[in-house]
Amino acid sequence: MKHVIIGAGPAGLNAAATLRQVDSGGVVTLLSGEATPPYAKMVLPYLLAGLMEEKNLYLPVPEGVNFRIGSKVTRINIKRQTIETDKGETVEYDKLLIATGGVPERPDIPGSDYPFVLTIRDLPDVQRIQKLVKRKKGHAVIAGAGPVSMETGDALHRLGMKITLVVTSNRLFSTMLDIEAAAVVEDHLRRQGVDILKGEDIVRIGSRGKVTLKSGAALNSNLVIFGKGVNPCVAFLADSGIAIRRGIAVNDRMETNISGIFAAGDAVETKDLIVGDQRVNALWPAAVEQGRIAALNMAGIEAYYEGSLSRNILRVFGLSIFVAGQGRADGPEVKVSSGSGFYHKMVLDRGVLNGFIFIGEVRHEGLYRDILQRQTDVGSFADSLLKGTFAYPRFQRRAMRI
Amino acid sequence: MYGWIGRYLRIDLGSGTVRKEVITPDLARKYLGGRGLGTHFMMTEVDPKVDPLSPQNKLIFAAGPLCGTNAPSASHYDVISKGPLNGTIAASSSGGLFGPMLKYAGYDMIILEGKSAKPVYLWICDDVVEIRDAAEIWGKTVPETTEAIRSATDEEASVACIGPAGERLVLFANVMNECGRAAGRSGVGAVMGSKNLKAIAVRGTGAVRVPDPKAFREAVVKASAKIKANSVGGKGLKNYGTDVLVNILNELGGLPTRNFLDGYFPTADKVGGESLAKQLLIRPRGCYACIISCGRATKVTNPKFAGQGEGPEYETAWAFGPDCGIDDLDAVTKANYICNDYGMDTITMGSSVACAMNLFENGVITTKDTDGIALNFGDAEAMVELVRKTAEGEGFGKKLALGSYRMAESYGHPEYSMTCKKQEMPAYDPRAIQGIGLNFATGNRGGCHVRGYTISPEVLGQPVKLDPRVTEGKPALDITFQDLTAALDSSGMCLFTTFGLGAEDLAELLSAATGLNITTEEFMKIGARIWNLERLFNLKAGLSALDDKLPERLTKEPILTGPSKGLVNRIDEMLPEYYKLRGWDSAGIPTKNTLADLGL
Amino acid sequence: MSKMLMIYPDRCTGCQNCTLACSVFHDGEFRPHTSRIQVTTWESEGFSMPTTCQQCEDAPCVAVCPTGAMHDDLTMNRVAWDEVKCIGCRMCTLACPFGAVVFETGRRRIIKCDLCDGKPECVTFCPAKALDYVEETDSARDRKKAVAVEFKKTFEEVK
Amino acid sequence: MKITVRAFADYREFIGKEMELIVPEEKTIGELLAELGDRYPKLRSEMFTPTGELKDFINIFINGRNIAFLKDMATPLTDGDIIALFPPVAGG
Repeated sequence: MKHVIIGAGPAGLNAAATLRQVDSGGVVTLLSGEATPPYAKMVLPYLLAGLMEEKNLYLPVPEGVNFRIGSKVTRINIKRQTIETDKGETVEYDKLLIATGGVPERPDIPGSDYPFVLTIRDLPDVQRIQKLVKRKKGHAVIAGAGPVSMETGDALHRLGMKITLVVTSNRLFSTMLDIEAAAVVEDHLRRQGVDILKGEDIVRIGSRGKVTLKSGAALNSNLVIFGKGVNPCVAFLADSGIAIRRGIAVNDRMETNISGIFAAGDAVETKDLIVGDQRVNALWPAAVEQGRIAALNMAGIEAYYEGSLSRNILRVFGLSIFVAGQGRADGPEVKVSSGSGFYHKMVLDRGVLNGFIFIGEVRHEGLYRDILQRQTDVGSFADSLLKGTFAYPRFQRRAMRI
Repeated sequence: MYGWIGRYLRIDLGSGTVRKEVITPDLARKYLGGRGLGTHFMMTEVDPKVDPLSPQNKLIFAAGPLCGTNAPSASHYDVISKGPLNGTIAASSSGGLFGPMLKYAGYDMIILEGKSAKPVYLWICDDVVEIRDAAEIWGKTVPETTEAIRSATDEEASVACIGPAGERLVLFANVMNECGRAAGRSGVGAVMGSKNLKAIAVRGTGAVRVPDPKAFREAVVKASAKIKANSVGGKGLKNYGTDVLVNILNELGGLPTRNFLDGYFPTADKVGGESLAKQLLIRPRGCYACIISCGRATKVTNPKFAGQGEGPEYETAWAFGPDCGIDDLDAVTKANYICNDYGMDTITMGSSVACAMNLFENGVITTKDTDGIALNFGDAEAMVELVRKTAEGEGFGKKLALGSYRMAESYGHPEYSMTCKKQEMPAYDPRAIQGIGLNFATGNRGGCHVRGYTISPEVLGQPVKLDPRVTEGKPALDITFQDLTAALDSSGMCLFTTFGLGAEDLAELLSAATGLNITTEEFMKIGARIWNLERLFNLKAGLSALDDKLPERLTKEPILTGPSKGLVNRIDEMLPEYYKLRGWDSAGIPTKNTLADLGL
Repeated sequence: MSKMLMIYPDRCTGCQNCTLACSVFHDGEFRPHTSRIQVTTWESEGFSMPTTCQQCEDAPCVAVCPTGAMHDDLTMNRVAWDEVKCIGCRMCTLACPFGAVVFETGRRRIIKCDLCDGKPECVTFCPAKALDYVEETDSARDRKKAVAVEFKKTFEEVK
Repeated sequence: MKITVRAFADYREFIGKEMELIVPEEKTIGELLAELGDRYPKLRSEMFTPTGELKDFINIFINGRNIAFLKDMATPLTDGDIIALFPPVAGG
């Protein structure tokens, strides 16, 4: 059996490893469009911040996998069951996994192609920023306030840059936080000296770094980062016959509409466990699990993906943010506990968690995630949960309903 | 500082102000912590003549330098105040999580002053100290309070609280922590109640540090091995609890029976540790850092006395059992549960019931006084009912809430009260065991066994066997035990470790924890300093040598039956020598030289 | 043969000597808050439950680690954590349903049982033999499963 | 003569709670314990060292008196004596 995997991110790597475990007779080919050994994109802001060394960045390719770097796939021929790369290679497959991930959005505005205007997409981006920062610290303007841009902002702040955040919505982390939670974060950031401009957008960037905003206001910058979301990397699939909605559409076995072709990771849309709709939950742990499920099915072992839980855990400017599910919602039932530097909110429906937001220190995050994912009735101990330190033995006892 | 945190909280409940103050290294070394340090602050800040239940009295919670480390069974803290039961300096020790938690939160001690206008509780979480409204939990039992506060603060918090008994100023109310651990004697819970303070909840995420963790580990391993090699660390206490003592005291003829009318109880075995282990024990429990596990998780299924909880330990089993002429273990355990839930001292409670039974049988009181209940020795149901009435503040229970001395005195017969300095003596008959009698009489908080546990050599043969019937040498023995215990209480260790450890071992542990070179001599001198300081407090409070005595029953009425039949206590043979060895004059007042030598 | 940490909650007296020994061994100070083993106590039932990392096979914390800092250490039958490779992203804490992997924000590190490199201090200092470090046999694994049953029984018997 | 032997704590597991023995006159407590040890080897090993010395912290009472204050193992028994055997116990 010839297994081909496009993309050496978490989904692709984990699929390759799984295939080596369960189909030792098969041939596994892993193609990466990048020029380096595999690494985890999510660590790039940490690399930038100096919290890890580049030599520790790279991930091992599973033993026995045929790994090709710098092989960007340009086309899939589903009739012949082959793929073609930009190097002119043609690779045959019996089973194919598309795990090409996402690409950050870069708006098409005047000046967005200057060398000091960047997105955080891959290692070269970070290396470019590192060079810029080395020469001059100065001022970084960051457009968008999602997790990656905030972590990048944190990293640049650690490196000594002045940070201004420009967000189009009325709050930071608009996809994760409600107004109250965002206010706690904003308050914290302001006290760290971060400027936050809400309801704003960058409309033009000058060659010497002048950033003009929608309101007409202007800022001088040494570095501009766009972090306005990530789009599935699926352009090369046009005309392939593979169905794409927001992302690649897959069934619960991670198979696309074309038999034998699977997809996993940030490029696919899957069922959201809480809302129930199909969406792209571009999350590292989800990609890992999807890659595994896809690989099992590629090897002929039936496995099903229940869906993904939107969740995020990050620490920006020294503040921990932990969200999952529909934490932004204001009903049906909401429990909030807040105070100086912390904000705990849980959204419940008839005793079952729909989501939560925890800002500040929490413990046992995995237990919280698990309780939400399993849709356990927490009605009798919701107040204890709200403290953010509920421990497994106490949960185990409560879950017995005794 | 190592061992110590070096910081304490001073909280004025009247104004609601919280201050964080520093403990100087000199003061820490002089009094260690716990009982010693607390007594120092009582002596310097409080008029010993103060009404114990007035806002001018202070209430101090203090842990020792070993508290929070893994020195074996080092979890004790003391509650120090002027005790309302008898007006002496009170220092009640308790194990469990509270002391260590206080230190992890960053404090060696809390000094509580004044009186809150309304019921409150304290929530201490590291640097955050809040005085919170307790209107919702006022009136709740100890387990209810503990759960409610944990639910409002942190599931892992340690809660030291009073039950309804403390709120009602029962003069022997406890401070309870972790539901089943008690700072039990002298009524420190009533002082807490008088301040409108329902509870102190603590959660700490900080650390207790020692100078050399590897060296400290060695000292701990060595001390633990000594304890384990000794009787206390063997199977006895873990399997049977302290209640294992019922039979040994009874076989000796030193088990006070029916309010000390006798010293032998033929059916004692029914309430002994062996029966407890067989009938009610679920599993042994240990305080924080404990390697002994004398705690008892028990359950009574007998519907008449059903319940589940902690205990009974030996003195409790004795007080509700033989002292009341009762051999029903279920009833004894039930009475213990009520005391735990409402926060009352089991020794004083049981002894007060015994005293009431004695008064009733001798016709001093009648059913008119007792709400219609016939109080005969041996009546288990009546005993449990009186405990309940005291806990609930009902009828005759209000009399019992004063303790046996004031109750008996109110009927014109204080001599029925088996107390020293108005505090009830525990479960060892001084007629059969001479040394413990001297200890009861000279105890700085009145009748008490944990101020100098001479039972160890006199009955248990540890570290050496000493004849309990002999008075010779006992004054010196008492002084050694009293001083050792004072220093031990102040260091944060459990008294039971002394079955395996001597002063030299304790001094070694203290030195390893603090980085100071505390010699055995210094350790014992600290104990003597604390003992004399307590004595000074009591003298200034108005007590005198006249209070260093035993009830007449023990010196004049011999034990009636059993192996010690015919014996009385001969305290007169011991007391003058005790004063002399203490460096006190014949009026029991420490001489100038003595005080100067101790740095007082 | 490799060894495993066994927990017998029924023997546990709730004394927390394990948490003390753990914290001082790893951090050089008595800070039970950062102990790798935690003990939960229910006083009214007189029951205590030590919990720590189960050293899972196919551990979710290992699967999600983006740097390989959390990894299988087959020589010691444990899930090991490499401080040098860790970036503090907390994917592992979010993956563990037992909450046995804790991120300490102050020191940016993961707190997780490492079996003290083969000589667990918690076992050494447990006075009740509620913790044991034993050869991993089928019967040992079965006993480990029986713990959950025991736990359930304890609370069902109450009231 | 009739001698009653009572056992406490762990010792009950070895010899039961109480037994009555009929023994010849002129017997010491040491001799009696040696005979008991023959019958109950577990009791012997708990009470005595291999060389026959009484282990530390064990208390033997005859009619409420610790034999340490009588004539130790040489203490003679008399008719009706009650012997109580306590393993090392402590507490309070």
